[in-house]
Amino acid sequence: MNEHAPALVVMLPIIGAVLIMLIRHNNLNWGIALISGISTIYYSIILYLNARSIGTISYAMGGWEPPVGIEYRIDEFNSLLIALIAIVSFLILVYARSSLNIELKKNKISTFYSMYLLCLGGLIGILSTGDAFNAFVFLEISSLATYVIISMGNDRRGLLAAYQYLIIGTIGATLYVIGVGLIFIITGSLNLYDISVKLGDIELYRPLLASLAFITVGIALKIALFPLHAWLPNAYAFAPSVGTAFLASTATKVAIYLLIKYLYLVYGFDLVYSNQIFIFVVLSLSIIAMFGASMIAIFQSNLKKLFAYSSVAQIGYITLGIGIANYNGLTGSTVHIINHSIIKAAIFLAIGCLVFSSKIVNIDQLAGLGKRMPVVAVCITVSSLSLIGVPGTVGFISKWYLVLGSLEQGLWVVVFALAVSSILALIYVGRIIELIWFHTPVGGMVSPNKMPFEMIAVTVLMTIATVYFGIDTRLTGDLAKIAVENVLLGEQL
Amino acid sequence: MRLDLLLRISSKIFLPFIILFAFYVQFHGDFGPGGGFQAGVIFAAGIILYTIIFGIKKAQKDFPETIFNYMVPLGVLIFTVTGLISLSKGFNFLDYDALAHYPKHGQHIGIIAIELGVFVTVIGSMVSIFYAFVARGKK
Amino acid sequence: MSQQIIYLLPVLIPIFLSILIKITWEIQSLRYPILLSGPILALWSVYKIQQNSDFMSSSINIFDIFPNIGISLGLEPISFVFIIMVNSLWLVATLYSYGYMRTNNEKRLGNFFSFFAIAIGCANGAALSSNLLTLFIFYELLTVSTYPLVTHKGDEQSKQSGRKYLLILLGTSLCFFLPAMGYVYYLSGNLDFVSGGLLTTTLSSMEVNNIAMSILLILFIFGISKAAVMPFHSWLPAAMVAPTPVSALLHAVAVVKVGVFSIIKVLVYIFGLDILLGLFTVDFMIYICGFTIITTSVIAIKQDNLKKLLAYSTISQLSYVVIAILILTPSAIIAASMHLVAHAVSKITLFFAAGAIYSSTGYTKISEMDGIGKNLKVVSIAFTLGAMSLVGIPLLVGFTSKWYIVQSSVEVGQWFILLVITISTLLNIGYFTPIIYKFFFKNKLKEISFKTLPQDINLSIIICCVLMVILFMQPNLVMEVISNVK
Amino acid sequence: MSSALYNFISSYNYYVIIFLMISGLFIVVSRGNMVKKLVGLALFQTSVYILYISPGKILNGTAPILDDGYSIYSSPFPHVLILTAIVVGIATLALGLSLVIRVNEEFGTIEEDELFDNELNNE
Amino acid sequence: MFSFLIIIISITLAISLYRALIGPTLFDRLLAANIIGTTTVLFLVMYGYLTGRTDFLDIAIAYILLNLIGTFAVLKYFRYGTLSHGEED
Amino acid sequence: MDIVSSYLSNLMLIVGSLFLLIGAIGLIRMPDVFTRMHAASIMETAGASLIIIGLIINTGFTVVSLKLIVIMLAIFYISSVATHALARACIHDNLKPNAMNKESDQ
Amino acid sequence: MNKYILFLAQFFILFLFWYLLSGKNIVLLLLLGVIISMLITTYQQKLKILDDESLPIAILPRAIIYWVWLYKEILLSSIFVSKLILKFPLNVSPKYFKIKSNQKTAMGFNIYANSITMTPGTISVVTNNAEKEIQIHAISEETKLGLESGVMDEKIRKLMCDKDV
Amino acid sequence: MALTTLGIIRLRNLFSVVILSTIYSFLMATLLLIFDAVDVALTEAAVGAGISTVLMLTVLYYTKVNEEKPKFKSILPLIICLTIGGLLIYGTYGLPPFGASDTPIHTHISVQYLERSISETGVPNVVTSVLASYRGFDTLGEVIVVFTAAIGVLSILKRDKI
Ligand code: NA
Ligand code: NA
Repeated sequence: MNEHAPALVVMLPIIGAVLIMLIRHNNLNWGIALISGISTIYYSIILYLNARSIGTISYAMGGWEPPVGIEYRIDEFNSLLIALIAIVSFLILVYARSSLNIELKKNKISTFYSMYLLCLGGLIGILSTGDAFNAFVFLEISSLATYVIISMGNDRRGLLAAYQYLIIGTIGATLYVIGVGLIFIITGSLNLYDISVKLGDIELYRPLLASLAFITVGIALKIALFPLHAWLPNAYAFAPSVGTAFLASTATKVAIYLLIKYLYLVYGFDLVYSNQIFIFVVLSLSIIAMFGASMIAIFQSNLKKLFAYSSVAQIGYITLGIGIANYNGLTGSTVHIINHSIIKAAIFLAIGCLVFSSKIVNIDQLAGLGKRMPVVAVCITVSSLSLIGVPGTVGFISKWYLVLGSLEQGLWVVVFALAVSSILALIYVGRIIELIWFHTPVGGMVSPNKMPFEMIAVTVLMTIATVYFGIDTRLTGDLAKIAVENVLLGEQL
Repeated sequence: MRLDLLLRISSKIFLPFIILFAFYVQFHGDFGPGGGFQAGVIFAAGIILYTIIFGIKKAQKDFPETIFNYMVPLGVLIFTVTGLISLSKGFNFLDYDALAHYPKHGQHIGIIAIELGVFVTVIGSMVSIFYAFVARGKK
Repeated sequence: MSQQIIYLLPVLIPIFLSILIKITWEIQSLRYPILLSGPILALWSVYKIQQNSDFMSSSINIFDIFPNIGISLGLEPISFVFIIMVNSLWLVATLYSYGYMRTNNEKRLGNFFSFFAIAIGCANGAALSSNLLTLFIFYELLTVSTYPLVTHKGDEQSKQSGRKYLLILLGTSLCFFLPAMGYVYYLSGNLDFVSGGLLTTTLSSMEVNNIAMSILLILFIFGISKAAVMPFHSWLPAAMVAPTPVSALLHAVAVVKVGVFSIIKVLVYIFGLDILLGLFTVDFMIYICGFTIITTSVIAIKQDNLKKLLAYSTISQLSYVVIAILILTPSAIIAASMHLVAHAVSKITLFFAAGAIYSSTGYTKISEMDGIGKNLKVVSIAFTLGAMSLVGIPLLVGFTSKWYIVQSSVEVGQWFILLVITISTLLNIGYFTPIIYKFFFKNKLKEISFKTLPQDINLSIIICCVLMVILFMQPNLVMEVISNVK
Repeated sequence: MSSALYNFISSYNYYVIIFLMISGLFIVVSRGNMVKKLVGLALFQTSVYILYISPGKILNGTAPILDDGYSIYSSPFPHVLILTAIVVGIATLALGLSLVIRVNEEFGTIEEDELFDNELNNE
Repeated sequence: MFSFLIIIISITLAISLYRALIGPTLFDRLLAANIIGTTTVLFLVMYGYLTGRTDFLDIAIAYILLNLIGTFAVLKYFRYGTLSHGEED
Repeated sequence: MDIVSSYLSNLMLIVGSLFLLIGAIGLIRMPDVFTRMHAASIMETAGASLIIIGLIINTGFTVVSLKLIVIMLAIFYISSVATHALARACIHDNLKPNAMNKESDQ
Repeated sequence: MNKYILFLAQFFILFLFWYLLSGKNIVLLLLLGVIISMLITTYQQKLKILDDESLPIAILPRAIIYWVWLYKEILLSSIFVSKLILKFPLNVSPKYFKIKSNQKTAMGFNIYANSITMTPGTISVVTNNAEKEIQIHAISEETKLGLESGVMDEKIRKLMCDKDV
Repeated sequence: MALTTLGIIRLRNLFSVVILSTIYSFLMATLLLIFDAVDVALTEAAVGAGISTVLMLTVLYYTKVNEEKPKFKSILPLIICLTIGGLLIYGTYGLPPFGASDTPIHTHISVQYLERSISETGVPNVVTSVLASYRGFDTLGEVIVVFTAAIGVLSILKRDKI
């Protein structure tokens, strides 16, 4: 079955979701989800190894040859991300069971798992598809699942957040479709590879640029790039913790990948970056994101919201690398996609532990956490430090590549922007650390629930990962480099 | 009361034709406009009409909700299993050539199968959604 | 044992020790042996490394973080001096702080000592680092690991100070140090410490862009804000809220000295003296440092809080070292290293004394300390010796280093430095004399009961005084080693 | 006659699309009522349908159902895509409306101005 | 001939649409909606004849059925203010 | 015969479309909902049926014409039900037809 | 009415409809048509929504005659209303009145009301089966008189085979 | 249609909005028919006039029927929309005219579908064959979307056990 891994890796989570809804058994759903997760990981790793050894894999859905049928194109870059997402989401799944029992009503748990797997399948579909419209379909699958996940929390404001995201997400998807439509009118094809070949000799420059703009804006809405980020904080704040961890660590990353794919593989480096305005816009928006979102984060009192704004800022880092657009910058972006995924998973899982044990949602409730729940406190501390980019954590690695990239381009402004935004991050993280370790708990403490082993274990594992990959970058950094070299900059180098 | 009666009679007359039309659209998708999705929507519209006219209670008694709830994943399953069968025969996912000896024949079977899957899911979804909307009730 | 492990020992031993402390803290009888075993083992491991290597030729790559740069450790003369100094003083400080913390009933002793150990581990790592990245990483980790020590008391003021501490130290290093490091990598494709200077050796004279280099120098000196050069110095007085042993070890020895040490290493092994000679920013930085020295000394005169005074004094002394490096002659480098050691020993004595006074009387303000010399004889005498050493009175180590600095500045003809040193010496006298006068020649304001100090405090203070004298007698202990720098 | 009709449509082809798109989007962005927003969203999506399908039309072509009598067929490709898009649209609409019902239940209003002022901004 | 008819039908559509837009009461709009439904069906039939494809008739039937459902739903709604009303209620 | 039937069908189509048009005009000109309903009634019954009968004559008797008849009947029926229900709903909604006011004036 | 006849009739009508729609003589499709028509009819009976109201077979033959007459009426009154619409100074004087019907059966009454509505110029607004009373909105005096003459009522009574009272 | 849209913008009464949107759907379907998109027209009619209307009516049963006046002036939204419109006008400039037959859409892949449908799948309705076979995976995605929406709505709205 290994040669069918491209199809399986998308279909396994979805089959899992369908089975969960078909069986609807409260004890089996977690098991089914885990089995789907494990098998997805298995095939994603096989995919990655194949992509490494063979190069780009093209898989024709339905057996119809590519421009006619739908093609799945797996290269070293997206297979890497698929594996990452599969693994992270599996770990979160392991963690999910106890957390959900606390945070969700009993009868919604099956649905949650189902939605989770659907979202996962959708994201993997976006990553692996080589077809513009198929990407839209899977984008919508994952989005719809996301809306449901967000609306599931016990906080009634989750409904508003879900609605808000639904509106914005749909606008984004529609803009994306408009962009694809323009391309479709010009080229008559939807296969991304085919399009990129055909765009080479297109004289219709204006529709091309317009489609670029639409696709970029559409995806940017999904990414929550700074002026378009309004939905994200609420969505993250009011979703169930497991959902937040999953979304924060995967969803935006996939959208960013899609954007990168369009910029580098479809439109091509030359077209995109011959356009100075585009670079300027991307860079300045990224910088504004890094500053603005961090500034807002400093004044947040809701813990999840704070880290949500921090996510917006971190997304700024990733797009910054896209704007820097050289080898190191892109490596920085790619590495940060991976790293931020790990960091945010760790943080939100830790927050999930807090919610589980003592219903902590606000920052001031963190006071004296270091004494009450030392393990979780350490996890939050370490992963927050990683957000700042303290050396020895993954955050530093990304920052390093970004700094190098911008130095190569002579973008000193960007270098300083990076530095200053780190300071802003330092401010909000410092606040949290101080509260955790140096404050005494205020008022009567809720008697904490006993933490189940797997929750703690996964959280700790993620935290260790943030440190481990900050020290040993063979896995993340080198793979990212290879991906960038072989896939994105294939023609340029 | 009188309006109700009029609507009820009309619905009784039209309902079978709506359902029949849905099946027609389903099975003639190969030759004319239509296919699983359209058929499913029309079928669901028929059920919805029934609900509107005869009330949610009677509708849920006559067309039990559970059935539709189970139809939702079932259709997806039909679709997926069709794809997996081709996988198991060594063909690519959703390659219907695998389903029969002659590719063209296989394609035909495959198309019918997945149209059926679409049909089932769409009916299930639309009716489930409508039931959920209507049965929610005001607080 | 494999090479890598040996080189990692000075880092691993303290960290392991910190875990051990955490675990075994409840067992009273084991405390002292464990606490003291740390410094001793660390010194032993440094000795092992010294056995294994000849200076400056061997560095060991532990693992790569980025392609061909990673964590790599090695021992060269300056770091040898530095690491020996840190660990010996750690030993002394352990003695002292155990007594101090007991006397003052500080809570969470276990935490205190384990973070203390981690901080030392980071300092050792920074000392041994043989490329810029490693240095940077340990530098940052040192900041993070000392933060809990600064806020150890846990009251509002500590938190405020902790905030300032983190913000300035991490902020400057991310804002200036990191970009500067990136730029070095961008220029040379490498970050190793090379004798003669990385940039000097890799760039041909054509490629050297003076303006870029000048900016780079400023970035480094401001980025390494642990050296507390003037705009970024305010974290140091703020950090004085910490318990005195912390101030003593970290803010006289480990943290600030890592800063100065990093500057030395960057200037010597990254730039190389040749490149620096042509830069206009060197003069600029000299003026900044001179300004720092004078200003902080003036501020110190006004201080009433003894520890604050010592903190400002520290800032000015650190700038001595930086200014000495910026003379940019080999002899100046030796002088700088010498002063680094001298100031460490002297300042730790002063802090110990200040802490001892606090332990015994509860006084923190100078204005309260009239006439305590009659009761706290050992302490007061030690304070006097330390102060004299800093002022630069012969028979004490401070004289030696100041002498060498003056000598090398005269060699080059840097009259400005000479002027600064003269003025600041006068100012030093200005702020130490009144204190000593108060100690011995004034009458007590009110009668209070003096707590008797535990023996370990007295012992450690005496050891420090002895060290000051020994180093004056035998400056070659340091000079010999450092003169190996090529 | 018929060609006159075609010409009329032909010149306004994209402008109609653009107008619909803008007005749909305008409703979404400017109106506070949640139901109306969803209607606007639907309009916005619908305009995309024409964007795709109108270029697929060939003059004198006929629907892409193969038959003996015809030789020119309009392109079936956009039709397939738009079928999918419609399905996605109705799915989104259903989900959105269900959220609206719940929001109304929980908060007693479906005017965004009130909701967001009261709920999301004041923590 | 057919195209002439189609144009007439289009005009009719436009007029009904006008009524739907300005209709002072809801019921005017409803009436217009209903008319538009019917007219559209006629339009379809005509268009089918114009292009010579009979598939359009199927769609016309579909339109009729859907129009019926829509109208019924709205009417029922007006009658009871809800769609969930049954005999027992 | 052919000519006759084609003329007949054309006539019916034209008359039917005229009815449609007139109904539409009525839809605009009539003063209140009820009177507009009458106009609509013309469109839906006379107009639609004439057009469809015209088409049936045009094609002759085939499956298509049967379909057309079905369509016609459906339109008739639905139009009647809808109009009635609408009128009824109007009355329920306390929307008085103009006729009532006039009677009360007299 | 007999259950089985109803069943067969409904089945036949449905199948006819299917064949009408399909127009293809493919065995498989015809078979499908039979099965589906069967299913629908069966289910209809199960739900008890198959009865005289939904399928008035009995009156079918006479109904055709009635329809032809009704169609003629519709055309005539259409022309009348059209004139009314096109008159230049718009002069409508709508009437709103009640009318009594002589129908015996509920079905006849319904047909009557429907026929009134179907004819342009008159709309049955509110019907009352118990009182056999219909409130009617007429567009003008003439249409009102046309109704009050009671011709239509009579025709429907014939259609329903009501005996004269 | 454009007029309908304007009406929808202007009207405050949500009923009217729903009715107008139904009308809009019918007209849209007709337009699609003119563009030869038979299947799409059928779908749009079924969805727009059937399902959407009914669902919206149900929602209106729960909520208030009249919209309130927007508090803010609609200048910013207008700017956003005009920007996008401008971008579109910019983008559609120079696209092939309506009804042309030599555009990439027709010459590239559609031709293949039209030519191969009968011989490879035996289905005369090319839309069906493309939907079900050539781009069957998209359709699978579409079904999954419907599945997701249904499950989602159920989880959002159902009170008892699912
Ligand atoms: Na189809
Ligand atoms: Na009438």
